[in-house]
Amino acid sequence: MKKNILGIFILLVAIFVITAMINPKFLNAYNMQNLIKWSSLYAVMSLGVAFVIITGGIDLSIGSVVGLVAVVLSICLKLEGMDPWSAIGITLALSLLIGFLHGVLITKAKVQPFVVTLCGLLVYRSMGRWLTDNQSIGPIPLEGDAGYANLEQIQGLDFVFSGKIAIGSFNLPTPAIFLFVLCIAAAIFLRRTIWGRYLFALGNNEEGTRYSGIDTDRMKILAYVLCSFFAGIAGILFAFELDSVQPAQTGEFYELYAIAAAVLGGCSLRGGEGTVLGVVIAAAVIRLIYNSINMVGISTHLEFGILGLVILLGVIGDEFLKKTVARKQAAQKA
Amino acid sequence: MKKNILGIFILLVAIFVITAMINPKFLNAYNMQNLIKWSSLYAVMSLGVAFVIITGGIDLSIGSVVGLVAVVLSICLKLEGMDPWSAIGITLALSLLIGFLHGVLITKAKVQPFVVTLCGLLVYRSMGRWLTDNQSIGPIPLEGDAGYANLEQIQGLDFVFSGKIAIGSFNLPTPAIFLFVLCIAAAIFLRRTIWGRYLFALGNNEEGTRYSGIDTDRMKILAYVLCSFFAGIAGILFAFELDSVQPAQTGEFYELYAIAAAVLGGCSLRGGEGTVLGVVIAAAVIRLIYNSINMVGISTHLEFGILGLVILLGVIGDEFLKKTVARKQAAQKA
Amino acid sequence: MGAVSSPYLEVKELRKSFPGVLALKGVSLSLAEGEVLALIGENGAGKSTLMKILAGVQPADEGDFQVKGEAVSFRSVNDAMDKGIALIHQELNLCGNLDLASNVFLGREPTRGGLIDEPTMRREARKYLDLVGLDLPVETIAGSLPIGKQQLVEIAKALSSNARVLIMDEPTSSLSQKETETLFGVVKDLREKGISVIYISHRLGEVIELADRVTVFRDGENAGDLAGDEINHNNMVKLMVGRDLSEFYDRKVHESGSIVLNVDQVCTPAFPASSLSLEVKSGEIVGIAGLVGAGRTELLQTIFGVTPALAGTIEICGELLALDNPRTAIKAGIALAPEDRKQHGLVLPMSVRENTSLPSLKRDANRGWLNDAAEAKVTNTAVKSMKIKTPTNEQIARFLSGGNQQKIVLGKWLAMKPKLLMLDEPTRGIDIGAKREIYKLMEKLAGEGMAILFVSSEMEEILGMADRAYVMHEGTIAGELDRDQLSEESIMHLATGNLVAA
Amino acid sequence: GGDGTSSQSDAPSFAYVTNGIDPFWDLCAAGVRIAEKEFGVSCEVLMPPKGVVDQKRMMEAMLAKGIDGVAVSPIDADNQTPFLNEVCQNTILITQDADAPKSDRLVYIGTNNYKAGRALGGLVKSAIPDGGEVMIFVGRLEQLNARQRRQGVIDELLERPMQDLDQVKFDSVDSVNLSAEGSKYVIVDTRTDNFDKAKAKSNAEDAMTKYKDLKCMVGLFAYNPPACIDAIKEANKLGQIKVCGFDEQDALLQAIQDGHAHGTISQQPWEYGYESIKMLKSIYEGEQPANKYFELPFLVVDKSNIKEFWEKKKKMAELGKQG
Ligand SMILES: Nc1ncnc2c1ncn2[C@@H]1O[C@H](COP(=O)(O)OP(=O)(O)OP(=O)(O)O)[C@@H](O)[C@H]1O
Ligand SMILES: Nc1ncnc2c1ncn2[C@@H]1O[C@H](COP(=O)(O)OP(=O)(O)OP(=O)(O)O)[C@@H](O)[C@H]1O
Ligand SMILES: [Mg+2]
Ligand SMILES: [Mg+2]
Repeated sequence: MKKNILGIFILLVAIFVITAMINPKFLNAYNMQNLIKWSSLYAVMSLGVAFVIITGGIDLSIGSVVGLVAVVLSICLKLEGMDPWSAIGITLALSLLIGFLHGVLITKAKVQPFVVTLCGLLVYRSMGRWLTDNQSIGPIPLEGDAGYANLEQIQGLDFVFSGKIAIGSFNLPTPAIFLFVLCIAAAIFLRRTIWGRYLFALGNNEEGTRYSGIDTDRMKILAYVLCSFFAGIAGILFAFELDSVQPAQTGEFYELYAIAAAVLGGCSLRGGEGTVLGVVIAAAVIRLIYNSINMVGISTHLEFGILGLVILLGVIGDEFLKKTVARKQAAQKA
Repeated sequence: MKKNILGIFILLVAIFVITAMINPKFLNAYNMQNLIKWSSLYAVMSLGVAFVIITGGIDLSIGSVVGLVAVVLSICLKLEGMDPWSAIGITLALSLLIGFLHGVLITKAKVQPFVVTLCGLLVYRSMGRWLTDNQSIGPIPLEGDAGYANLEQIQGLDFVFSGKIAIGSFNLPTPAIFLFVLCIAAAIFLRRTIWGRYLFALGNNEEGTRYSGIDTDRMKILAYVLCSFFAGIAGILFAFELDSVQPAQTGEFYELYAIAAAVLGGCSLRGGEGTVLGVVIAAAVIRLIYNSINMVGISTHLEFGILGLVILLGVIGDEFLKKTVARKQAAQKA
Repeated sequence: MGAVSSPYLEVKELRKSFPGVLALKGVSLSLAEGEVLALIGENGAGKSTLMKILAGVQPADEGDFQVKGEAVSFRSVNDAMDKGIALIHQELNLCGNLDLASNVFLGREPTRGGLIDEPTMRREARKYLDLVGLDLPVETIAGSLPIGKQQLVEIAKALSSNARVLIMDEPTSSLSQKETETLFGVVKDLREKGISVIYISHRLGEVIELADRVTVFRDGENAGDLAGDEINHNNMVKLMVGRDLSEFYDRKVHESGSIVLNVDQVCTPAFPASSLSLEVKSGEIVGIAGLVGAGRTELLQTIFGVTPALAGTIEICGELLALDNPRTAIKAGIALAPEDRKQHGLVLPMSVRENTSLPSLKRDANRGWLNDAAEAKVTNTAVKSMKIKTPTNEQIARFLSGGNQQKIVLGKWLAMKPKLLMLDEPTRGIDIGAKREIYKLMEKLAGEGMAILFVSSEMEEILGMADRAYVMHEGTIAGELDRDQLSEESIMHLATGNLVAA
Repeated sequence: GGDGTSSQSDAPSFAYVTNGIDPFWDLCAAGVRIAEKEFGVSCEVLMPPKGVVDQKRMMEAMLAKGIDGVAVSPIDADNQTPFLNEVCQNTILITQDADAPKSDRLVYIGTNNYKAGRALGGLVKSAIPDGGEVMIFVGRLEQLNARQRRQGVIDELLERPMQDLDQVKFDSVDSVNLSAEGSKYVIVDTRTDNFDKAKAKSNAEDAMTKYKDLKCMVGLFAYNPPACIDAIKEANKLGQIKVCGFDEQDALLQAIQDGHAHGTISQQPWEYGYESIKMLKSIYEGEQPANKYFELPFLVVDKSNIKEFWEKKKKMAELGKQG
């Protein structure tokens, strides 16, 4: 397991050092804050999809869930003038419901995860557009909005979800705190509770796990619920971070980032493998690549390409590293 | 196998009849021609990805391959003034090369298909943008372009790939002929040659197939090559059909349409299952849905949502149909 | 013993059908406390199906099911566990990514404060692993163990559930002699403690040694019961197949010819440090004996090109071959009926026809076009000569019994007319009737001059079939035994690493 | 919804086809709705989600329905010309927002984006009269209007002469640190985000890291200025770095009102919708447009007129909602 993290960690450090050498401004506090912030936002989603990937499933709907959650939150807060905490509650409940629906369709109606969540991708995107008539909308009410009465409270929320906390001269973005808490929770859940154990078990051998008296269907549903829930939290974080939600665009393609980060971070799409730390580091690597491209001044046309190559080489390199280590161990034994 | 096609066929007829009842203009020849044309274009891609899905793999790069092929074709024809048939040859060779690369990475470097082709999705998109500086481009040269000298020949190509052939009062779009030929070829390949048999066998049990002395790696590479090749043909067809290529947009999301059609048409993502006819009908269903939405006058914000729901219900219904038939057969035997 | 007390567990007239198959046509079975009941029957008789019902894995269609006189119907494995019933499955069901302790306690992890109590779990797991004689650390990842050791983990897992009824579905099919003996000790121990055991096996010797009573199934129905002195080889066979099967190993002495296979100083990846050499002549049946994990499968796979050799040479009929994948091996005239029939031998979701013709498709094809006539001929020949019991050639292989599946594997290779046929545990999990047919076939092929190399963990089989045998121990050939040197003692001697041949 | 064909079969039915999905187009739809009522016609508003393909298929569907006229914003005018001509043969075709000058379309209704860009440049000048570093943010530069706007800004800041809309010469997309003698301004870079708002914001953040002396951010697409404002606010540089923008997202209008942004150029999208339908109706009734180009005026919005402008926009947004 530690070999996994080693590979991706080396990659992180390498890109970091190279960028810093090319453009020293990369290292200044403001840029680091931004890097931490964006990494945290994307890492939350990646962490969520890791649960699903560990069970051997996949979730393509994450981006659309992020978009829909951000839309619903904005409608509740801005247009409906709902009590802010209830609004948060409703949006999270929505994300839980979506995850539950995925899980039920996958386990009970026996539709493949790829298909269920692909349809989810289409449907939630459509819902978001339809609910807002495709108007951009933000969570923070302006004068004249029903939610304006709650402005102070909502600004409080805004600080909670997208503020910065000064630690000496360094301003720590609050999403990092969310990520930290979710990380710890996810790590404990996966490594120290029976449910986490069951997720790994069923990802490796579903039948065998079922024969051990474990309700594998329920565990799978749990994984999808957690995934959507994390996407929901990410949706709220994005809404407050961007202060503006474009129903047709917000979150588009994010599922690919999330899955890429999970895979690069050591989750196997065959199921049964994955670590929280690896996924978080991988999410940071992806954001770092974007930041580096801007800092170094490479044409944005090449962004995607560089990202794709790094992921591919990262995965191949990781495989290679693992094999070499295994071969060395075998040689030592023999 | 026939049950599979039955379900999707019923769906096709149902949507067809309902739309025709709501808006009789739906049935007019012009609309039918368009429907056939678009269905053919998308079906070519879906057919391609079916080869890969039958082996138990997946190809997420199709859309980007379509985009890149269209870009390269346009550059060769319009800007480079290349001999038109060589240009076609180069673009097809490019698509073959891409498929070969995927296959090799998957079989030799042992990277999962999802990862390889996800990286492909990013890289080819990026290449297309970079080659054109992200400017729109079309295959047909305008005055002042180097390719203008070949204009007549290129217009001939344009007719071949996106013309219409009058059959009585009906104008049959040429892509339909391409589809027809490819369909027959694919069906014969899958059902009447040993390689087709090998694809199904390895999709069901790769190890077992290898133990029977079949070069499964080579067969897998073949599947990816065919998939990219079909995507390449689709790219040419799209370039001539639209006369315009947006490097950042052309082909975006097409992999999802293609995969959705393959799945709706009875391919199992677990591998080893699939029919040419089912896939083609499913591709037509998806285009039909889009056409119906426009003909009936439903808000375009709902397009995605309706598509998602139909795919989901289609797949569930198909599963249900298959189960019912199996149960009835069992009851008859018992 | 439990003669007077009412049965602990009783089923009557139980029925179960699968799509297209009526697996149980109304079977009955009873089990007393502290009783070891053996359940035997041919492949597909419905033994595993009934056991899965008893363990709550799948529901019955209809019928009575009582535990301690109380009617029950299990909806999940947990329901069965609550009633003290645990099943060791015929197929392995460990999670390859978890360690041994986690596997033993999967679904029943001890917790403290909501979290898994690892120290307690490891301590407890140690106890049960010791019980089945597995002295590996509890932190070992299950997937890295050979099948036999995994089977022991499964048994430890079932024991740890403190069940009142323990069902073992062919537990010894991948165990070595020594491990089997340990298991017998465990079963006898359980009986002492008043725990009931249902024991399913195709090895009648084991049944005779262990069973208090025997229930026989045939085609999803009860074929009869045997108790005490009635339990002997002949009675059981009569009930199972409905007739006598005398002369089990119908051996003749073979004329051996030229050398077909010559393996010289070959190193396999599993044991890179040791090399082995052996040879097989035409018309000869050569056995490879050894304990589980001795590297026999690995050796056959290396000869077949699945896992290429690290060093050494392999010659077929005097021709030096670079065997780096099965294709070259097949071209050279080698065939392998692999140990893992479902994973490596067959494409389960495909038909009998498609499976049988898979290796010969290319040979018979005309520039890549399928040759229907040739394919049909290959299939028909195989079905007829192998006596494959299938409704049609289009039947899906998955729905056939183990014996018939094995016959398909043999049939597809015979169509290739190999010079060397390698069989890895050719009769594992196969009923007595089919077993006998496979032995006959081996005889016939050897008689026709084919070279046959087979691996078996069943002592009887080696003794009964081999003209000559190699015994392997930890990746090396510990010794070679001629026909007249073959005995249970001599084999065990070599297999346990005692290099002094008896 | 534009289910007009069945209910009022004798009234002419038109289609208003956009170049994508964007709130801008819903504001245009408001104008369409007003015109629908005023002129007694029905009109479907179609937003192709994924570029040229969807635009083509939607227009084909409209032709199949027997539509009486189409107003379209072509995505790739030059290359789409053959298809647009095909449409012309079957129905009335006008272009709006973006033109297809080589096609047979009857008229083009649009803003002069180059002029609008120059006006935006003017806003920048008034925002930072002492000159300094300016950076441009935009979704995509493959669109002609985006390039024209960008060029307008650059030309205005570098005191270059006015160019003709048809023959604008463009500076390379990748050019950095554009400056000119006699100008106090440097256009340090242009960054694109492919319509990803998160990317737009992080682009703005990265700009502040990279260019310490940045004085003004110019956002060319609707969501760009709000993204810039957000980033500036969080870097505690409100007021230090000015923002000038395009279009009329609420967040930008709020910022103008609060003094956090300097101003914006509005194309008054509702005018697009309204004028397009008005034009289609008059052509349908046999009138010939006087000129091939109908130039729509744009509006410079800053602190002085923000209140009334925002009121109007709110009204239009309400109207533009799809049934
Ligand atoms: N899930 C299933 N679906 C369809 N048929 C099944 C299924 N499970 C078992 N069968 C069929 O039911 C019959 C009984 O099978 P079962 O596994 O109980 O036999 P068995 O007596 O355990 O044989 P063996 O000795 O080979 O293990 C067989 O014909 C088998 O093919
Ligand atoms: N590909 C491999 N890589 C590493 N070790 C392996 C590999 N295949 C097998 N082994 C190990 O090599 C040893 C020999 O295994 P093998 O399966 O050949 O034994 P066997 O005598 O055939 O036993 P069995 O009766 O279980 O088949 C085992 O310890 C096994 O775990
Ligand atoms: Mg069984
Ligand atoms: Mg073996």
